[in-house]
Amino acid sequence: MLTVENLQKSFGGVQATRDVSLAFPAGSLTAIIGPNGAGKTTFFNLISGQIRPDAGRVVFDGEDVVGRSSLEMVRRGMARAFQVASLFPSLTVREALTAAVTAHQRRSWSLLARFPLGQSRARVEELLELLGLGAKAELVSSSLSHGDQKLLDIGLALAMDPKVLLLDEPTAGMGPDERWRMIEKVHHLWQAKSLTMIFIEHDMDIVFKYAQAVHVLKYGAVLAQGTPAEIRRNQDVIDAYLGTDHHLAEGAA
Amino acid sequence: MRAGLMRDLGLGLIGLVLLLALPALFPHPSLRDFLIYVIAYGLLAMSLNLLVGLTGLVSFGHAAYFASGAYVFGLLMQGGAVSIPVAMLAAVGGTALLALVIGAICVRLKEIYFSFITLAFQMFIHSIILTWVDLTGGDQGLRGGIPRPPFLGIDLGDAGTLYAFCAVVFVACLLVMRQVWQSPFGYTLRMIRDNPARANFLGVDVVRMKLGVFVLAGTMASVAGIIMALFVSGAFPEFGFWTTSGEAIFMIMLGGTQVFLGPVIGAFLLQLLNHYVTIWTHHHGLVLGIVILAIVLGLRRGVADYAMAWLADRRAAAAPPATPAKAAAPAETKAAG
Amino acid sequence: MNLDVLAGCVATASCFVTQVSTGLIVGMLLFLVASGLSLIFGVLGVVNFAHGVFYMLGAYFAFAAYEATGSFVLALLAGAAGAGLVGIVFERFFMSRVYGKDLLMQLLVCYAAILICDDLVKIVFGADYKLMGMPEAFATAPVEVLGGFIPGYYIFMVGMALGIGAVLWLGINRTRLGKIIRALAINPQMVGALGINTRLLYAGVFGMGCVLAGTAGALAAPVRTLTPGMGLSVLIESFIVTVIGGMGSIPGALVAAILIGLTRAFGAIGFPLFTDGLMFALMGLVLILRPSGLLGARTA
Amino acid sequence: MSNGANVTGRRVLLGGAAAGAAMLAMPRIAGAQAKVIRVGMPTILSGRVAILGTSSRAAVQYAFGRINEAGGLGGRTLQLVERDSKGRPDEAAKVTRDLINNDGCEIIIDGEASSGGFAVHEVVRDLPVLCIHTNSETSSLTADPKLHVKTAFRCARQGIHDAVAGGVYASGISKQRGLKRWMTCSPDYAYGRDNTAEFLEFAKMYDPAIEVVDQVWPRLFAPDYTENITKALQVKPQAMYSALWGGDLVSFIEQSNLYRLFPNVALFSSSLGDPPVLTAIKQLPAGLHTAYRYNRNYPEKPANTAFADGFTALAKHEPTNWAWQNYVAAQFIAEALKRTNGRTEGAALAAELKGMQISSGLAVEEKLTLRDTDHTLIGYPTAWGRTVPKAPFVEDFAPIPWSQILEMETQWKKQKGYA
Amino acid sequence: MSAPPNPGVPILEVKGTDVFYGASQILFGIDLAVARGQTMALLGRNGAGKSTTFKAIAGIAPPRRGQVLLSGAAVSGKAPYLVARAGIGYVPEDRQVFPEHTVEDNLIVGAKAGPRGDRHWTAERIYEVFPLLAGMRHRMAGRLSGGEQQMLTIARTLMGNPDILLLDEPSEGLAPIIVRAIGDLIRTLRGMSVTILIAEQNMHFCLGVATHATVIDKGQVVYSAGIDELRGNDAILQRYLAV
Repeated sequence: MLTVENLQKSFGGVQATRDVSLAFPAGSLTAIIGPNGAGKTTFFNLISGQIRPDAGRVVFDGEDVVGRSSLEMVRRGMARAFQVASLFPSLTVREALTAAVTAHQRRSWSLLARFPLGQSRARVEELLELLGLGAKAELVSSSLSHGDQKLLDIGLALAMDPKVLLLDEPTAGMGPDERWRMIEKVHHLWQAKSLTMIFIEHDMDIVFKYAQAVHVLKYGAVLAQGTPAEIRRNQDVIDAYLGTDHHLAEGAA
Repeated sequence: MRAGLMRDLGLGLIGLVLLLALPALFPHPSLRDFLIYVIAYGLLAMSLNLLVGLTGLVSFGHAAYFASGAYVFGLLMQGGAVSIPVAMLAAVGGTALLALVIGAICVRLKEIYFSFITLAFQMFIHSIILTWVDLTGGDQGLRGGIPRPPFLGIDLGDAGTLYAFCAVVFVACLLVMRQVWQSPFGYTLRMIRDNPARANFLGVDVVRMKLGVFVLAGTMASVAGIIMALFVSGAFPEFGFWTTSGEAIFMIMLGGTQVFLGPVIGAFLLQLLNHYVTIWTHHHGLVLGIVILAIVLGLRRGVADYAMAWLADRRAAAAPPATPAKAAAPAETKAAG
Repeated sequence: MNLDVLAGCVATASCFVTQVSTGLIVGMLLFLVASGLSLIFGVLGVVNFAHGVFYMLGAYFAFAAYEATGSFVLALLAGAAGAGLVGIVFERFFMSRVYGKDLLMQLLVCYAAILICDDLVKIVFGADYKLMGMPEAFATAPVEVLGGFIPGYYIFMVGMALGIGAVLWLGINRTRLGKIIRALAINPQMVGALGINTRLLYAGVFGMGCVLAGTAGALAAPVRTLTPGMGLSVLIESFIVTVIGGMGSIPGALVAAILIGLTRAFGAIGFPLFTDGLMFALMGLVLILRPSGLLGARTA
Repeated sequence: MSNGANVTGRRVLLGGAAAGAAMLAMPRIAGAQAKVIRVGMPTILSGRVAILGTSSRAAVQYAFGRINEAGGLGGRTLQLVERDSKGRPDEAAKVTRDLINNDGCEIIIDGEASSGGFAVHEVVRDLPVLCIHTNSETSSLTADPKLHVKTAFRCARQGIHDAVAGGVYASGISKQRGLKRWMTCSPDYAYGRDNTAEFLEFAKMYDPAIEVVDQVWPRLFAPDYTENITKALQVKPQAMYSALWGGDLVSFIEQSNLYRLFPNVALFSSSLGDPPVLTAIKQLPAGLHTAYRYNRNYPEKPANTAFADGFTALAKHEPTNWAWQNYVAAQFIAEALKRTNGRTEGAALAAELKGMQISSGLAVEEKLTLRDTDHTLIGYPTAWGRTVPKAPFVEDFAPIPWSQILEMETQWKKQKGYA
Repeated sequence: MSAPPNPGVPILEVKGTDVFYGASQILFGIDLAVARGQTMALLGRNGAGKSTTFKAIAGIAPPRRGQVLLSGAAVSGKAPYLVARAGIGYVPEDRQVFPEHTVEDNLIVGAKAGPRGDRHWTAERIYEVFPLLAGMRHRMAGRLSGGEQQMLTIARTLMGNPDILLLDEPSEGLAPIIVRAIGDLIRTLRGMSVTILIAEQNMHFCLGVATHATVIDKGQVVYSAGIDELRGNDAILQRYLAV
């Protein structure tokens, strides 16, 4: 579904991404881990068209998409959710989802019709149910709880009917219980929509439990890639990231 | 939503009837003059609020399109070749073109830089009006009055007819803007206002949408300019000066940016204030300044927004603790903890 | 357009010297006003649309002090200090209440300040034209440099402005207070957590910005007419300077002010009909090509 | 401070209950027999040119006060209601309508500058009360028959008269002193450009040797003129004409002084001879040429001196150019009312004012005339004089004969297609 | 460190503190005491109220009820900068260095005399204790790695000669190997008898550096003891810290 080849990017002389080549098969669930400043979010920005790589190829759905704008990437089916939920604070949950669906249906320019459009309704109901936000549909986005905000952020991305969904730290800033509930939900969405999903995550318990594959970045380069079990045993990863005293390295989860 | 449309049309009709009835009930020319002023500046403020309140684009240069409407219309009428409706259409169309060209450059900039460049273009247009004396009459404006030849049996030379015409145009423009406000287009603009980057990631072409509303707001402002030109029978460079933009901004802040009719309320209040303050004192700057401070620092938002928030609070207080309050708590906990 | 004349002027020492000095004279007062505007924006993140008021107040305070004492030094001090004090009061009681609110709120508070101050000046000093008068010390013939002429007062004025600019630059980059102020611009909460009174600092920086504008007004008082509302045209020009130089950048303000000054000085020679248009065109161009200005750090 | 503010019983306000408070005024006591005749004045009372409005207002107040003290007009008194237009023409139009429709003003003294004057002119076309423009110098306002309004008059200097007078005077000096190389420095707006072009036209007509070597156009209300002054240093003209006025002119002169410009360049200024400008300049160079704007010693008549003293007592400063124009307008209005026996209809007053002559201390000879053909003032002082550093600041007024001015004006009108 | 006025009194005491954000109450009568020389860990899940407790102490979220005492004197109700001057060195989460200042300038901005006029932390002394920073003194702070920035923020606050150091989530978002280096640093400071209060979610990190621990949950203190005692208390660890 998505492959990147020899991706390069530097900002003012600092190499943020060095020669990254990775593959994400259709329907896979992949985690990207790495220490802070490893270039994980930059990697998302590069493949979603927000910034243009200096060199390299991004092949999405069989086509080289380097240099395409983020707008075009969304329209081709690559959606993303953000580390800090990126919402429309003054819109209600329903309004936000409806507006997103309307945008996806290319009806944003409808000046003569009234909002909401009839053809968006079924899709919005479906999304509300999928997210479990039905009871909170009329609440203003900014008044949602942190978890629900993250969920709505993902819901907005899902409204794009994406082929590939990028999630930047879906459990960031949550307590342990909430984290598990969240990742369960994400996992459920992945199964229900048979998406290709890529997520950045710091919580190794979650990564090792849910990801099918794990890619480790360090200083903008790929340090390791493999199954969770392989990564857990990888000495490079332990040295650079996990550390020997990490309880996970000892297999206690 | 058919129902919403019908309701708005109905309310528009009632508003129009009221506007037409007022001068008939109180047949005094100064009331009519006053209302035409409110109509022209209210329309200008409403059109600006499409940018400020709906899209989050703070334009400092909106008066440029007000002036463009007035001048194009006035010049065409003084040329004597076309009728009033044709000149109006041409003025609106010409202004749309102008807004398209300027907007194409401006909407790419963000926040304060957008404000500055709109201001710069306005100063540029103002200086063109001042220096192109042969066409515009320079600082003295379009001299000699704007003829108002009758068309379709309507004689705008008659003050009552002129007022009725302005009221009809006003209500029609309000209905157009209401439709924009309630359309999918309008809701997409709200997305852009709240979070343009996110809107972009949801497949919204932010730059083109902004340009679209910029042109729309420009055309609506030009209608306001035409009304003003018809009324004062002239066009003046001050129409395109930054102070006119500043007044429009003050009107929307005074009335409120989030309630649809807020800017009209603001225009009404400001005209009322101006009217009485200039009568009772020659230190109207002092008085107006103090009023502005009282509103900005006291209410902290426009009166219509304030009233809406107050009503919402009362309703919330009357009802048993609603879900939003409960839902808000964890969010704040997180933000804080 | 008259490029031959322009080329001729650049090639002649006397014309070149006079016009370069003209550029500095025009530019340096603008720089003082614009650097205050930039300082306030850079540290407090607000645009002081009322900045012209402090220029006006500086001029009127200087005028009043000069009338009362006949001392030019006292007049300068009164202009600078008076504008600074009013600035601090304005910041504490009004501006500080709209920090972090939307731009329009700040705009309106400033608009109110302009209306009120213009009216107060009219009430106190009258609507007629005032001029402070040239101090005796400067009532000399212009100095001749390579055949060009530069009035003594303008040499003093440019020197003052450059000196103030240098002190400002050193103060911000070399002193601990300057480092704290730069930190305040980036992260005020953190600065507060380190035991520094940020509110006092905000008021101080705002006041400092107003002192710069007031100094410019006081320096202008002997050669420019004082009227209520005189701040407006200076405000617009210093805005252009700030935008070209980069909002928040004081070196940017210097570069842009000199650029504008020279554009006007040589524009008057080469493009006499389009000198003002050149200024707007320059600003438009900068906004389109580099919205954060020539030396601005923040990206648009 | 505000006279119009203290009127009692002037208006009653009703908040409209329906569409959010409607504004409404009780019909005034109209008609010819009201005790007070109210005269409305839209003018500029705020901003950079507030002195225009304050001195215009003071002049009318002074004139009305004297008339009322002397028993009024057949028992009726005159009352001024002034309103600030803030220098905005649309606002001028609005307050004018309001003064007529709402405040019961039956006569308008238009104290606006040119742009506002045209706006008020159009209002008067709609609402035909008597209107006297007192501050607009733009010739076309009354000279262009297309703009003619039956009830509108101008009681102010006119640009074309000034231009002829200036041309006659300047050419005399230029011939005598051999001033061939001229430069101009005027504000970049319609008045500045028209005024300068007209001056040059007549100066060159009378002295064809005059050559304009350069023209600079600083912005109106520019704070600084240094680049224009140093440009003059490069161009080295023998003479300079400037249509700068008010505070701009004060700045320009003082800044030029720093460069010692005027010992080498003969300045001809259209507006320097106005007392507030002359008194504001701290170092007024001697020998600058200026058109008469106002002077307590010229015309040398007791009535003029009395006006100067009376005005100064009220306004706390010397009369301005705007002051005498408004004072004269008030006198014309009083005379017309006398002749109509207090009838205030625009047409009736206009019929009297057409061609009216009054004796005045401001007349260069005996009488001032409101010419019937184009409703404009003639016979006022059009002299030029030279500055001296101390009061009275301008001396040696050289009058330019009105016959010469009128002859040239007629030619100019033909050329413009006005006659 | 010069001795505080009343050696018997804890350096920091939080007494019955309630904190509200708007209408919602976050802290319910928090009681906390840190004695001189202790390294106290404030443990709890996300949202338990750790950061809010810190903000209450630092004066950023003033308590509606209760008191914060520093060496027996109330500091609650004072503005944050006055609290800092009284001797509380608050290091907020997220490593808030001044990115466009050099390392040394960051330290200079933080420099101030302690509450009793003492200035025993100088830049030179900092470089001795933080040798990593010494080599970077002219580097822009924004160019440092996350771990280096965390060290700089601690050093910067030490430059203010506080009586007690408050570290909010010093390990958050750092790679495990960097976390260990931060732990070493805290142990070094402990060895210099600097009093420290650390808020952490990372139990393992705290168990390694703290001498005492207080556990809070839902805005209330639920447990307080020496660190070894906590280590042995599986019930508490399971129930409140989800280990």
